Amino acid sequence: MTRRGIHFCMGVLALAFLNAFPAAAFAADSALDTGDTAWIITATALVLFMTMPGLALFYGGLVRSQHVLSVLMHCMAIACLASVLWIVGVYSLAFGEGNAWIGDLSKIFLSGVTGSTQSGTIPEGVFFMFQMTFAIITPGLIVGAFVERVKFSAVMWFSGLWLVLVYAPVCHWVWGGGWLADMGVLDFAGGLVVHATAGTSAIVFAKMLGERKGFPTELRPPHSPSMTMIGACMLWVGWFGFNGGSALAANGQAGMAILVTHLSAATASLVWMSIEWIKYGKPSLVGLVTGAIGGLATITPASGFVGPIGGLVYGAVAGVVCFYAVQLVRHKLKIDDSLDVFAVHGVGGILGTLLAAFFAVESLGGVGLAQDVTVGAQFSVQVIGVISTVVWSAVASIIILLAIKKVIGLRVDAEAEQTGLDITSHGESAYEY
Amino acid sequence: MTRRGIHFCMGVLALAFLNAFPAAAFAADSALDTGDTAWIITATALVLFMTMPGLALFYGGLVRSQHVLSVLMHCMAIACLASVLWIVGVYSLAFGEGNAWIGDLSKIFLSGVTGSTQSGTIPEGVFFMFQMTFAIITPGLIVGAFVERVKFSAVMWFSGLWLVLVYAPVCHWVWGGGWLADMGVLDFAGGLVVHATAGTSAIVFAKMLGERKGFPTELRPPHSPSMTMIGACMLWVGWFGFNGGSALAANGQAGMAILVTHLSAATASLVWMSIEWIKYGKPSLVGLVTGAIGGLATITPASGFVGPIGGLVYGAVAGVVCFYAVQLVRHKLKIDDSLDVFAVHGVGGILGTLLAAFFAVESLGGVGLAQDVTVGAQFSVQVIGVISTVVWSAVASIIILLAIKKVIGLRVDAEAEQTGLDITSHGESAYEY
Amino acid sequence: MTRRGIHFCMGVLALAFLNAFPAAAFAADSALDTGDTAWIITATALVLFMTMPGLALFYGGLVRSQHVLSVLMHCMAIACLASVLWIVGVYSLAFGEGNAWIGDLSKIFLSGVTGSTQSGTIPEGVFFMFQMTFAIITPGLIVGAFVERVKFSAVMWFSGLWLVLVYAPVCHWVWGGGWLADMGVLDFAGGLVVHATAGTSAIVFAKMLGERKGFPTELRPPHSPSMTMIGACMLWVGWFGFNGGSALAANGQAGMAILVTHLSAATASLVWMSIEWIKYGKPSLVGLVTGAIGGLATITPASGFVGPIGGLVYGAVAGVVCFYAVQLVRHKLKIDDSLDVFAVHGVGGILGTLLAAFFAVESLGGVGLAQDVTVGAQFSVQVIGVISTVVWSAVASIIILLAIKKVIGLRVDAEAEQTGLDITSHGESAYEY
Amino acid sequence: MKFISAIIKPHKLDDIRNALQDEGVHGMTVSEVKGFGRQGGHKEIYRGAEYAVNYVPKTKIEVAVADDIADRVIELIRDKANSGQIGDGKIFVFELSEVVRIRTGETGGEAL
Amino acid sequence: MKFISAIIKPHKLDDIRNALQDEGVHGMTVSEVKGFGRQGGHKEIYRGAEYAVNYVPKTKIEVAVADDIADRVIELIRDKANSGQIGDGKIFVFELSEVVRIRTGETGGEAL
Amino acid sequence: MKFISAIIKPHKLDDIRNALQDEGVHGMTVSEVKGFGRQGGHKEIYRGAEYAVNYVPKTKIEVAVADDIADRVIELIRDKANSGQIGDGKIFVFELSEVVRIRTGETGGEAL
Ligand SMILES: Nc1ncnc2c1ncn2[C@@H]1O[C@H](COP(=O)(O)OP(=O)(O)O)[C@@H](O)[C@H]1O
Ligand SMILES: Nc1ncnc2c1ncn2[C@@H]1O[C@H](COP(=O)(O)OP(=O)(O)O)[C@@H](O)[C@H]1O
Ligand SMILES: Nc1ncnc2c1ncn2[C@@H]1O[C@H](COP(=O)(O)OP(=O)(O)O)[C@@H](O)[C@H]1O
Repeated sequence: MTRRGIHFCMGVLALAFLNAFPAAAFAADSALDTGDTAWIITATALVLFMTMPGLALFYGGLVRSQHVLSVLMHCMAIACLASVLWIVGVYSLAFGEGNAWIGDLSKIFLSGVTGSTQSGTIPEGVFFMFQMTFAIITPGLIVGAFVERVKFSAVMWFSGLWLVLVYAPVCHWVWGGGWLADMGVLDFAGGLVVHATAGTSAIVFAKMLGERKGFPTELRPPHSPSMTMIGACMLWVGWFGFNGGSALAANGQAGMAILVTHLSAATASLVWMSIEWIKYGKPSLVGLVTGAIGGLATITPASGFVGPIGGLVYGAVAGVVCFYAVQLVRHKLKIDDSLDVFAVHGVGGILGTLLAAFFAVESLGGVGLAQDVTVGAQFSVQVIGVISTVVWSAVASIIILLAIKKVIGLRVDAEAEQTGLDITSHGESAYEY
Repeated sequence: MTRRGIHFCMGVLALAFLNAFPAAAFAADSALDTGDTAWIITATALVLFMTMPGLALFYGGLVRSQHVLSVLMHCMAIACLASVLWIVGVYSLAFGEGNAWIGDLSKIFLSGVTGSTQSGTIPEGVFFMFQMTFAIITPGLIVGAFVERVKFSAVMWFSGLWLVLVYAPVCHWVWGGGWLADMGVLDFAGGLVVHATAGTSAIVFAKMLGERKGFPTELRPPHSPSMTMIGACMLWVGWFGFNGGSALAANGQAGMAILVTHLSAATASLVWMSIEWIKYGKPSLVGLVTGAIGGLATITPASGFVGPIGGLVYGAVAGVVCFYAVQLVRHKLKIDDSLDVFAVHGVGGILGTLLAAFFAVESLGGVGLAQDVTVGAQFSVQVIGVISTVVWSAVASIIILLAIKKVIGLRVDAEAEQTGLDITSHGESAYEY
Repeated sequence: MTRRGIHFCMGVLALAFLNAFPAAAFAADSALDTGDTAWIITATALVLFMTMPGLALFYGGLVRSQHVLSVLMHCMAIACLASVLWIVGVYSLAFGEGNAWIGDLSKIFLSGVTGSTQSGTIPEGVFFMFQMTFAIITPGLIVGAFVERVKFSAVMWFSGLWLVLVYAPVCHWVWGGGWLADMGVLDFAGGLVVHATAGTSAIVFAKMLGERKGFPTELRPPHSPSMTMIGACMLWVGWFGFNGGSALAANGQAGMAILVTHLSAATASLVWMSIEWIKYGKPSLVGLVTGAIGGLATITPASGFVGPIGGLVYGAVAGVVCFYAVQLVRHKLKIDDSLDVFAVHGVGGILGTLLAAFFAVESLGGVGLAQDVTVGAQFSVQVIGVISTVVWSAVASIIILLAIKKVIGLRVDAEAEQTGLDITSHGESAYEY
Repeated sequence: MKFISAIIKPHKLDDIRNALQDEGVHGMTVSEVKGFGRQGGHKEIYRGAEYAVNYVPKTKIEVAVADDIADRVIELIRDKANSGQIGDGKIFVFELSEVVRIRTGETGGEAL
Repeated sequence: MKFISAIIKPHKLDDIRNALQDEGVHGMTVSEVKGFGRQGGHKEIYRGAEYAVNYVPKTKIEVAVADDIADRVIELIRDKANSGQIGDGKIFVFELSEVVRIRTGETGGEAL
Repeated sequence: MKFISAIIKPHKLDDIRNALQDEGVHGMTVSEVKGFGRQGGHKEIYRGAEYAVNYVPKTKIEVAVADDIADRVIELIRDKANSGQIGDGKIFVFELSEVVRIRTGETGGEAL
């Protein structure tokens, strides 16, 4: 039985909704359920599709045409690297027994796991793959911070080290039976583990890398909003696997997670669109889909705990807060977090994690908090979760980046930035018409 | 138990094929089936993917390059709006108990539904989501009628009102236990509810909106047939969820529905391609995929009832009929239903609904009609279904459109039409290379 | 019970891993399993998506812009044709009882199959559809050999005849209970049936068709690496259905198949990327995704038999071997197999089939060979499988191509080749901006 | 001979082409250009940030004509392209030293 | 100095470039244009409806040369671009008043 | 009047436009072209095979100016476009016979 299973037993199943769901059960001796297995394999495919090509296209459409291939390359290469590292040891560090802070090395190279090893009602191989897709997309999200000027080798080194030093421990704390799990932090599908870590590291990276030439007044518009829209749709639909799959079963919790996820995305889209319509007179496609991603990131930590009304409220709040967060980072902090990773993912994930303490309560349509836990107590736990995740992510990222800067450098030269990373780093160009 | 369940019990399960399938059963007290749940969640993702980005790309590739983002925007914004309206009340109007004509308000905001509420063997939340994806794509289909010249605000108002005044009632009549369900009309996955309603309203909209400048002789060719092809493939594969998911279970009926759906699409594609090859000497990609969509729309109402041979025949008929329907609307009726929504979806859906009376019989490989129902009797019911759906859709659409025209207007001015809706309505342009 | 079932019972389940998996059982009297059915329907959708639009885009991005639509058209039209032929008779020839060499005609037009006919734990209609998607993609793979110069009518005739004369028999030999199955050849998901057949026929086709003007020194670069990348991602994720679905159940074997598939792809991508980085100083996106496809093709025959370490090794070997195979075909053999079908799919499939004899053994993390079968014996069987498949594919392809060349010709004229097949064969152009 | 190069608004192209054809001018070469001029570009706003698109998409028409009809052609273009609004464009006229029709090798007036 | 601007069929570009290079002309600027001329466009048929594509994709070559080799260059282009079929294109020749090589500031013949 | 056509490196465009504007030149037409010159193209390597991309993407600036400021404008462009490296481009200068502002019908110097 994985530590995640234990975490779930202690932190989640102990909650009042124990009654509400058929024992989706993580007991090592429960039989394999083909329905659950079918769903989690499908969810795995959906989440992988979120990065490859979803996220890649979402980001690729937002940059200038001479950099688009480099963005696709970043996402793909990170996905490959993360996959290999995951089996080599990161999975073991995240989900191996270990202690409150980090897993152990008992599962490196998946040792001891065969086709018949189970994790709950599904094969452990499937659990491994599902979790792997999270470890793939999380460093992928950070790409949005450093596009159009970063060195490819720096991307690879950063992503690898980051997975070991940031992703593995935080994932262990929250989902692997670590100290935050013990405290009962609520993070259903990755508000902390995925969005807060990636968002924080993104803004740190952007700051240390420096801004693109022309930022913020002389930028070129996104070169292909339709590419961005295609990517956004893949992210949206893939998120059903992300949040719905986190139930690790094909049951009512999975269904409700998908429902609130979709409602939050739809509502946030309409809200962002409306703000643009009112402020600028023209609602844009890029705006609408940015709202959607904000809504999706925000509901993520709460998606297994809140009800339909919660989904609508989450979306509305996400739409407004992320919109203004973008302005804040760009115009007040003047940091060139180029594709707004922190403002959308970081802020969304943190916001959603904090709100979960409220919207999980039954009176607001949620599944209820654990017995004897008050909203205030839960909120404190959520705050602790957010602070520890943000601080750890920031500090570790700074250390990694300083090291890389010293050894190989972070940034290409000005001419390469102007000519485009596609030709200069990868020897290709995107539009040979 | 939802009315749709009742409908199925009365209208479908009562049919002779009751014996043919393992009791996939809609009884409220049957246990949750993880396999069925896994499949319907997956089907939901597939059908959502049909609209976002499938349909959007299919349509987007067919317009001129200065309008493509507006088409994507229409599809996305309608999807978001429909999602919110669905939970606010349209689901309740469609599937709430109510009377023969319309549902009630018992399920607004999904009141009373939690993660443990079931509908048949799946969570009601999943049933809600699956049906929602149909309510998303149906108004989305109408977009093809008004591209390149419509006001964005008019699109939003129309879609919202249309969902309440057209989709909700017709859906209730056919699937929500309404009067057509009581008569035993056969519409497995939306020949009436989806394609006939959308097709009819589309041609009405096109007529009232007026034609694009240059129609029909001076039009520009589709700006990106590859974008259209990508969209068509997503629609095709997504249709497995659409028709196969309508079995609401992972069983033989779902499998057979997918099989005939695919065969109809493949055959219609080849037929359309052959007609072009013979008539013009060059078979086109846009033609082939248009044939595919025609074949898919046509088989939809019959997909749970006919056998493999039925699938082939449906495809062949759809290919020929939709091809000539396009010519008819464009050159005889001279209506600028720009992307042929009526000729492909409307005609296909109607045709498929009518043919179902014949191809559902066992001697033609179908599952058989309900006991004691003759082909003639069934055909009469189908005709009644078609007429009532078409008339209702047309009348309600005219009323909605007259109201919108009066209050905010339907159409942008000539210069905006020429410059492109992308810049003028949304402040973006699609190809910033 | 299909012959494939029998094959599995005899050739696979009889292997030592019988114990390792819960009896996923192909007994005709086992009950329908909704979880297995859900997964195989999903896998069917995934594999169809691999061709439409995955493979089409992968190939489409690699050609010049005036030929891209023709490539998409080839893939779509072949998919439609293969679907219709599959039901007309190819399925029956492949999976019908028959003899050791070929099936029979007992299942033409799926006669006798209804919604309630089962194949193992899933409906036979679903098994039929799943296998159909393999029959669709296999001739689709060959498209890469003849792009930019082939006659469309020749493509259609070739594909149709090839399905009957090459695919049906080889599929029967290996999966339909034929002589290779009797010998116990290991080919889990199509190293022989799919990749070796397609790769061999591709290089034969390329040779007989002749090279493109300018080959090999004056070629234009791929016109859209991003299109290629999107296609590659769809292939990659779809391959989960391809290899995972070949377990015909949602179980531990399916899960492990997906795991090793993904690891092989990720590793091969990194290896190919590294070779380019070292050799040319610039790692390219097209290179990375080509490596991925090589890794996927190579693991295919072994995906149900090897363990995690096997997946990593397969990927590493595939990356190196396919890279040099590309050079070999292009620069040594000087054959214009334009998109490297043989070097990537053919070589990969053959390589993976041969290696399976080693990596299936338990000491290397595999599920073990059949009782009393030594590695040497198994390797001999694998070699026989490869040789017979390659020879048969080559000979039959030559005969088909000679016939077509005689009757309608294989190639368009030089001006059409220059102007582009899009306009000259299909009357369309891809980029009407 | 004169070589007339006009920068116009894209949607005027069809009208001008028709008018020239009626006038007996049978050849013309067209390209897409970006114009900077009195008519400023527009602002695009993405995620709340302004992006300045300084240029305006324009179409360049090039047509070589005999001296005698040059004025008439210029007049025609001016007439059809004129909407009275900023950004209507400019017409540039050059002396053309020689022209050759590739197919036939004809030169001068015959080649037009 | 002469400035030669030729409208040709796109697939002739490579031949012409090679020929010019052999002749010692080392610079050339190329752009994609749409040609309207005797060679009409084509019809595309989508879903049974005809769409008139009036123009033909053409390539424009621009090359500045010294007076003495101008005729030779024109001849070369004519020769390589000629397929004897309608739509082969035209060559336009202009007087060039001045030319400056940006890198060095050289002007006139030296700048070519 | 003079008509100045300059082939430059794409990323120099903004600087030049700003400089011209400061100088009081308010109109300019820009297009994307492919340059063949001393600066060779680059090689792209796909799947281990070399593809020769012979051309270099360049930007063409066209600006019509009165005779008196022509030299100043040429100087400015040269100055801003110059990086001292091969491929910096060329400036071509033509006599302009006439210019018409479409909107107003003004001709000659007033139309610039
Ligand atoms: N001096 C010039 N040289 C080259 N092109 C010019 C010049 N002035 C204007 N143009 C072109 O003409 C277009 C229209 O000019 P603009 O100043 O916007 O309008 P108007 O001529 O009506 O005042 C510009 O976008 C530019 O492409
Ligand atoms: N008077 C002209 N001015 C500018 N371009 C022209 C002119 N006449 C022809 N062209 C260009 O030359 C191309 C070829 O001309 P066309 O009449 O089709 O063939 P041909 O010269 O062989 O008769 C046209 O597509 C057009 O781009
Ligand atoms: N004779 C010419 N005619 C037309 N364009 C030219 C000519 N010579 C150079 N060019 C253009 O100028 C660009 C720069 O020229 P190049 O020879 O590369 O650099 P440099 O001028 O610094 O020696 C070329 O890419 C081409 O577009």
